[in-house]
Amino acid sequence: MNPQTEANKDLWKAIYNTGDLQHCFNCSTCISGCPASFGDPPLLVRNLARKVMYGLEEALFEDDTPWACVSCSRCEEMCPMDVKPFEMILHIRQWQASNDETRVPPSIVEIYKRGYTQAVGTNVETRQALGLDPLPIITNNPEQLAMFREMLMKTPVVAANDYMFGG
Amino acid sequence: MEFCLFLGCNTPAVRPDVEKAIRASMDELGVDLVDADNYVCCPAFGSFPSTDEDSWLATSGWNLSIAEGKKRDILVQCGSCYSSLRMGREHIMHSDEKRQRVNELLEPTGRTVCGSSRVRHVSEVLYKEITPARIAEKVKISLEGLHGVVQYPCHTLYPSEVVGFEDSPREPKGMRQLVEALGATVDGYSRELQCCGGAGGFMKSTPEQAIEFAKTKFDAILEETKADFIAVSCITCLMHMENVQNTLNKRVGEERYKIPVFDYNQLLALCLGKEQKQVSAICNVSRDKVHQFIANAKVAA
Amino acid sequence: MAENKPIGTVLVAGAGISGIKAAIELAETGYKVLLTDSSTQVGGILAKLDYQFPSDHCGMCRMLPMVGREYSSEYCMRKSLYHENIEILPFTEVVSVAGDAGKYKVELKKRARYVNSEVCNELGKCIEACPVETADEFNHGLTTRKAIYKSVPHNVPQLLLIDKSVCTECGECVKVCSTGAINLHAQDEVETREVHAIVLASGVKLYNTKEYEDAKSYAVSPDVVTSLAFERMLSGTGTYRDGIIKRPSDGKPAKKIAWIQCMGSRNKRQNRDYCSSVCCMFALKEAVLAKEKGGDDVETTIFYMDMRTFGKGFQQYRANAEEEHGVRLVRCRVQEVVREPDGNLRIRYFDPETNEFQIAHYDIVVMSTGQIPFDDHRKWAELVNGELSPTGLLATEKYSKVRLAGKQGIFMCGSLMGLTDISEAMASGIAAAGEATSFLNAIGTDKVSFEDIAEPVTDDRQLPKAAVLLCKCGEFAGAEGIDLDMIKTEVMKHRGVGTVHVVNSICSEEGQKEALDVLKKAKCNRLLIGACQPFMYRRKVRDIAKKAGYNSSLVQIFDLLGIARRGTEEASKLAWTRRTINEIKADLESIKQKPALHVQSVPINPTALVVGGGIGGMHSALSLANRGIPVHIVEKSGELGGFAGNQIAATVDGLKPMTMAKDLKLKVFEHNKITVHLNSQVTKTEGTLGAFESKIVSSGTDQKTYLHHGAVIMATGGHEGQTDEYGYGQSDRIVTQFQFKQQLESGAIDLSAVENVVMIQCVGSREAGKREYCSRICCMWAVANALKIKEMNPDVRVYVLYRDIMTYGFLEQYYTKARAAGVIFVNYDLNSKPQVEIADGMPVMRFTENILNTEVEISPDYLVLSTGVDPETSNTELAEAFSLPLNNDGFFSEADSKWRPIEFKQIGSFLAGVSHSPMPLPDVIMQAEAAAQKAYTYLSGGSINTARVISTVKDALCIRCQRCIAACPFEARSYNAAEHRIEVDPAGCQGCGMCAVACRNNAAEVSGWSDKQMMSVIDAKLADDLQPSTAS
Amino acid sequence: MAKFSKLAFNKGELNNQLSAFFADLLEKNAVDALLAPMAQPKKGVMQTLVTSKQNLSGVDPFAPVVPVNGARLASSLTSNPSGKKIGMVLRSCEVRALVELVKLKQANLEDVVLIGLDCYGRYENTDFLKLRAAGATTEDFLENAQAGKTETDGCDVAGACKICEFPTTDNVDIRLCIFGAGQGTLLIEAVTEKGEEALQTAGRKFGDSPAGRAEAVKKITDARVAAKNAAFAEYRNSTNTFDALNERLAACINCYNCRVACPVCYCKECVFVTDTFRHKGEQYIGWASGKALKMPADTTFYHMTRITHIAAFCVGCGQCTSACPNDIDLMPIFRTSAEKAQGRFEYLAGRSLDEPQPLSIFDHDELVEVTGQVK
Repeated sequence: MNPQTEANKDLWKAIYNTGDLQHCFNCSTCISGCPASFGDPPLLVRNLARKVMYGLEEALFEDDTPWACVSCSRCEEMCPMDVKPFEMILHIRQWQASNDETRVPPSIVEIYKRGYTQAVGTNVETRQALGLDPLPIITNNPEQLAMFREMLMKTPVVAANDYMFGG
Repeated sequence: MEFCLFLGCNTPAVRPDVEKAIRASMDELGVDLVDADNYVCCPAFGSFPSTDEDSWLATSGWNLSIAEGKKRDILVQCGSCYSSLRMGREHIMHSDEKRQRVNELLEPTGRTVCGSSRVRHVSEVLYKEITPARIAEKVKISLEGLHGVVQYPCHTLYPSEVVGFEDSPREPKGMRQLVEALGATVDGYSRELQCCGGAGGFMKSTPEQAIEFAKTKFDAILEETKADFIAVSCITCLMHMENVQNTLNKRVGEERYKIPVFDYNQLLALCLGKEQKQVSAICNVSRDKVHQFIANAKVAA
Repeated sequence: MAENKPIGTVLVAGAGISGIKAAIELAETGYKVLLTDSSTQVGGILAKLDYQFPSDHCGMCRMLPMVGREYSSEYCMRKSLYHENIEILPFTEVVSVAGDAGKYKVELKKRARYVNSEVCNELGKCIEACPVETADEFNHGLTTRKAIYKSVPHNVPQLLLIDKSVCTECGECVKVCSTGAINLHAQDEVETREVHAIVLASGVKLYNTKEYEDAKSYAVSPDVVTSLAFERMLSGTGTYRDGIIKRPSDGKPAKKIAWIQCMGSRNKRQNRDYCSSVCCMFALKEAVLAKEKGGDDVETTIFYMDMRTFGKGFQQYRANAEEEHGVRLVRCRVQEVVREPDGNLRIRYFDPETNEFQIAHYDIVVMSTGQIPFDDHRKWAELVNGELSPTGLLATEKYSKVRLAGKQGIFMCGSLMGLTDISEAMASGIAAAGEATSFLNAIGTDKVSFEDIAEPVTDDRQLPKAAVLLCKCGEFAGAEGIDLDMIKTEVMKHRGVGTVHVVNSICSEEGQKEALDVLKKAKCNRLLIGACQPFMYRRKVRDIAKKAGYNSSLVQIFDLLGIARRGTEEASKLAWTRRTINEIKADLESIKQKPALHVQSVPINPTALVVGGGIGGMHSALSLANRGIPVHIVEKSGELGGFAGNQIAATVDGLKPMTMAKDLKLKVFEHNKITVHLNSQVTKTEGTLGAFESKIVSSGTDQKTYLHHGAVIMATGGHEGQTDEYGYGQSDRIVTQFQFKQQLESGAIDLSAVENVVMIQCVGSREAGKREYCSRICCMWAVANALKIKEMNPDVRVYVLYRDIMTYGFLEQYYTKARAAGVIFVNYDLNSKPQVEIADGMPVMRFTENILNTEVEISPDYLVLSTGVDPETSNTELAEAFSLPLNNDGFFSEADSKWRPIEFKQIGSFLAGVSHSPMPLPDVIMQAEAAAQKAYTYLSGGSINTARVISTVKDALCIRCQRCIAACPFEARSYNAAEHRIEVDPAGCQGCGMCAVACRNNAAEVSGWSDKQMMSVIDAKLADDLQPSTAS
Repeated sequence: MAKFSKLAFNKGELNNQLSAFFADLLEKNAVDALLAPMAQPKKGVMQTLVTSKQNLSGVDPFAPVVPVNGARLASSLTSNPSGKKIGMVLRSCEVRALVELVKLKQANLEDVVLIGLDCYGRYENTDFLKLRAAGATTEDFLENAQAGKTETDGCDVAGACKICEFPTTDNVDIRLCIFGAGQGTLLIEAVTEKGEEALQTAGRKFGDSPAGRAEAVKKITDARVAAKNAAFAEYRNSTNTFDALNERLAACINCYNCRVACPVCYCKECVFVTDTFRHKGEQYIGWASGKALKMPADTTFYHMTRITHIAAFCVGCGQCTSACPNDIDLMPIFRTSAEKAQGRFEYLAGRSLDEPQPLSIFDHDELVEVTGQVK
């Protein structure tokens, strides 16, 4: 690897510009107890941070492991340098998604369409059987849903990939 | 005590009996709940938080604004919802810039957000506000004689500054004390604080390893405890810890992993004498033993 | 006014080793010391340690004064300390400090012990009687104690106290106490004392598992212990006396032990962005001991981030621990320790060797806990109303580690400066004492002059006739089961006894008067005094004897309660009495055979020679000269200031060496007590103790000067090391850290045209066959230069290739700062060194990025090499000329690497700064001050008294085999070839008796300990001629 | 680098051949003086110092007698060096004692060419004189000894020699070898460069190494070791308790002969002649109280003191036994205690010039297993 030719030294600014990342001294605390570090390939937060520091765009762009994170945030609790690794992971995902539409999670389309990742409110009978009243969900409130969608339209991910949300 | 109930996606859609349990027992405990009308997904970490900050915070803002409109704190059961809303609120409150941007986006919808409503997890309210002592008083049916283990939702522990409410985030006691308040014996075990592994992409991206990871936890429970049940306080933990057991059994070809998993609110509701058919109706790992125990206790009582 | 100058008095707050050292130094200089400690014991942390590296022995006693031992007790330091001029106040807090420079009023709160140590006879019946069991904090709760207890197992005297937090006030102890020493209703006492100066030596609080949340992820079992607790487990007086290391939880022998470093330290998230400096060596030492104590099958693993072996000899110790002892080091910070059902402790870590996760199980996990300094610093800042630095520590004067900023006459030392190892504690203690004496000197206080009762000349050849005084304080005599009357009659029968007399309470004024009268009348030439706890007032007794005309060496002090305390096979009044009589007779025999010994006084030429005119040398010289000591500075170059003083404009922590040097030069040249010899070198030194003659040769001229001096301070500095590695010399773009710094400052480098800079640390350092030591300052230089680059042009990419970043203590913050500025630190190890080639004049590099596990290629605009610090080449000739020892690395070898870091074994020779080892400027100055103080104590008396008890040579018996010379640990013996005889340096000899052991023919004899004497003693011990009839 | 030079001799010619060889050494200035056992004018064979070949007539190095352990002589010759190069013809026990004295700086080998002997043992002085008077010659002795027979006319070699496991002599420059040399030959071996140089100067030619020597040496050594082990078992019983010791030493009269004869009893002035042992009457009375005190007192104590002094250096030459006027066999006491003491320090007296003597250096960590102290 040749950082002169392969690295974008300002990558960290593009991805996670809070400056927290720079404090990392590669102590490995984040990875030694991470659930997703048991995965294959393992999620190695420490290495992600390192790639960002070097500015290894390509390697990072290809890297799927950020999406394996279980969001338990234990790394954040344990990190002695307050790098906030979980937030870093979210930022890497954002960077990937904003540069690669295939990374855009389908769930956001669901949310856009009906407000939820699940078909909330469709299980009427079950709910009745349990003695539950219908929920005041947005899906049943076209006016509010429209407003919600309009709002999202103004956000980068939706604006940039509007074709996904059409209809 | 009054809250704005935020149920998220999974609970009302997949496990409405948990919703029922919450409503029932909160009512019994004199907590007034109003629904967050027109709420949307929290948003889950895998959705907008993974694409861009605007959509993430706008969505959080949308939900928060509902509670703020009602001048109530938000009550949440789902761990991810709790953590996502807390983090969203954190960003909105601590960065003027972000707060402005969010309100800009909300403005056309006639909403505003300032962070005035706090985000509270149901187990926090039970533990800190209502307290195990009062729960113990209210309980009609005791689980005395049953052994249980507890599963702390990571999202209510880490990072402690943002989401924590335990006196000691590294040595949490809430769940244990809450279950003990129901009369059950809580067995500790070496992997008590190990994440269930259900959230995020771990399970999707590498199921083999995710299941192996969960297996270590269940094996520890089997070896180290006399657990008749597992009490969780997060919808993801609930669903995942049931599913994994079934998968594991298929693997080993015998019914070795069959510890019933309850959301704490379900146990609570049952002990408050609520109708099992309503508050503990759905499960993928049989709860009969525990239900039977409670039924017998009911008769005795 | 000169008459009634007050005696200079100093409060030393904290009786850890640095406090003790400061106290001893001050006391030796002749000032009074109040030595307080908030804990119940003296000795601080070190009281808990049996072993210290590199020797892995205790050696606390080595801090005792080497001359004038008469006045300080020669007890084991871990037992306790006695000195004429030191008033020890354990269990005492400083509650307020009022007044200002030179006249401080300190309020001291003596916390109640509920046991009056004056009266207590330590028999410990109360302890047996006490029904309350509680955890013993001295052994970190690994053992239990009673509510009434002896706080330190090995202290003498054993000061008992009651722990009111657990005491039930059942009164059992009061019932069994025969001396009425216990008062359950005793109150704390507050008293105000006036002192002229204050030395803060309280140490700092240590990180612990109780208070700190983040520790709980590790402290999940009783088998997870702190490094200090583990030290107690290893200790002979500690928890497992059988010497096997066991799991606290179940006593299972521990075969796998892990250490986790940086517990509480290097943690920005917890606002502890500092390194605790000592934990790495502590862990290495404990791992080595664990193997030696537990056997070779014990596995020891240390989980670390950087192994900070920056001190003298540290790196060699690490190498030895790894290679000789097989201690395993794993570079990984672990997230948690999990307790398995079988009690084993599971640790999951990422193994950089295999680049894979590993899970390991251990019997014991040791948390290398660090310091939590801020509370203590805040407390002191409030008490003395001193300023706090931005970091939250007591601010010190620029360049000084010990002088509090803007607080005249208040100093600090030891771990309050940040955790220190023993040698630094010693140096800082001495330095603080030095600053204090300079201050006391300046404000015109007086020194203690001992009531000098002339030593009576006893004719020891006339027939020995002994007077025996037995002390009786009604409380114990009868009750504690020795029959004084029987003793009296029996001892009276013993041959050579003149009189036996029972005195009431010899510890009291009246008692002493009575004793004096008796002795005057007695007309004896030997004296034995029997009392309880006699060592408490040894000197008093000696003075009475002197006044009555008895030579001190012919006075024997006998502990009447010793027998009962030690116990006998048969615990009866008769048995105790007979044993006592028997031992008294033995002691009588010993003094009967003893000659009268007299103290020799050796005159000292009160002039100092300082070799090396660097900042350290100049500081020492001024410190001495300001106290009236004439000083010669010999500097081989034509310019004072040395390397730092002439080359370094500024350091990263804001010091300006060149400016400082300029200022010092001025003072030095102006000072009428200092003579400077430039372009000069010492070629030969001759003469004897206290009167040296050094031959000075000045370059250019062939004229020779002869300097006469009583002491010498080696302050030769060092310089940046050389290298031929990494293409150095083949390209002007490959430079040393120092060259780079200069080019940066001079503007010779146009950073706007620079894209990449690579730095390589440890070039030719910490490597067998090369500089085997860590040069301590290179990491800071690299960090400083890196920060400078980033400051001048943030776009430059800086890569620092390191092995272990040695930013110990609060320097850690600069390391953090550098990373925050975007500097990339890449770890490498010796078996994969970076590769450098030169392509058309520019360096081209390959190195392993071991986190991502890939090869990195890069063509930096500059390759900067940290080539370490080399000792002055002239050290070799100087060592020759002064016959002082050098170590393998070419630095001077101090007398004892821990306890006597700034003096040589050769009395009157001292060392400071880089002549000792590479170190940053503030440490150089601290050592320079300490060396000056040592020299001052030694020179200011004008003469030194040798001890009475020193070894002698009987020429008639001596066969000149010279075995005694090899045996002498103090190099006090030498062979005089001219006269073909062995000689003893009376001031160097410490009377330890090693030579007497080595000598095959009793030619080496310690005065007052002749064989004849010993054999009569043995006779007396063996003979139990007490007729039963008399003993009925 | 061993090089061997043959020296053939006809019956009765051994000593003539040897004196010729020594003459060469002197004449060609390989050495300036020679110390060697020589027959004395009237009777007996004693170490004799000569500086010219004229005085070599009595040369008889293999004579089975050692009136004085030569180490003592070597010490007086070299502790204040003469500046002359001296050749010294010594046996194993003498050289081994000498090695210890050198370490104690009581002797100096710089200007010495050590010539060692193969040794079949020595007779007690009186026995030797008796045998000589009866006409026995050195060559007879060697012949019988080679055949394994040292006992003649009721006289046998000294007890110390029978159990001496060092029949050949090490730490020398030149060795005069008879073991495995075969009838009528003696081998002169150059052991060190110094020795080789001396021999060359003396004009000796070197041939090939002898075939049989190695096993010959082994055979005799093994026999001695076996004898030693057997003897030690018995010795220990008679020395390992105070009573046994007192008994063995009962006849001692404090004449201190053993001390004078002992080559490693190096003290300049013995502590037993200092006032340390000039007791007062009261002390004697004290000791006598309640028991019978044998006089002179301090006899056992004297020997024990000697043990503490020399146990680490004793080479087992047995001169103490030979010296005792009251036929106390002292050698066993010293041999056994020496073996223990030296074994404790993994030391062997006389083995090498380089090993430091026990207790001459102080190491914090020595005897860890005894003191139980942890490094």
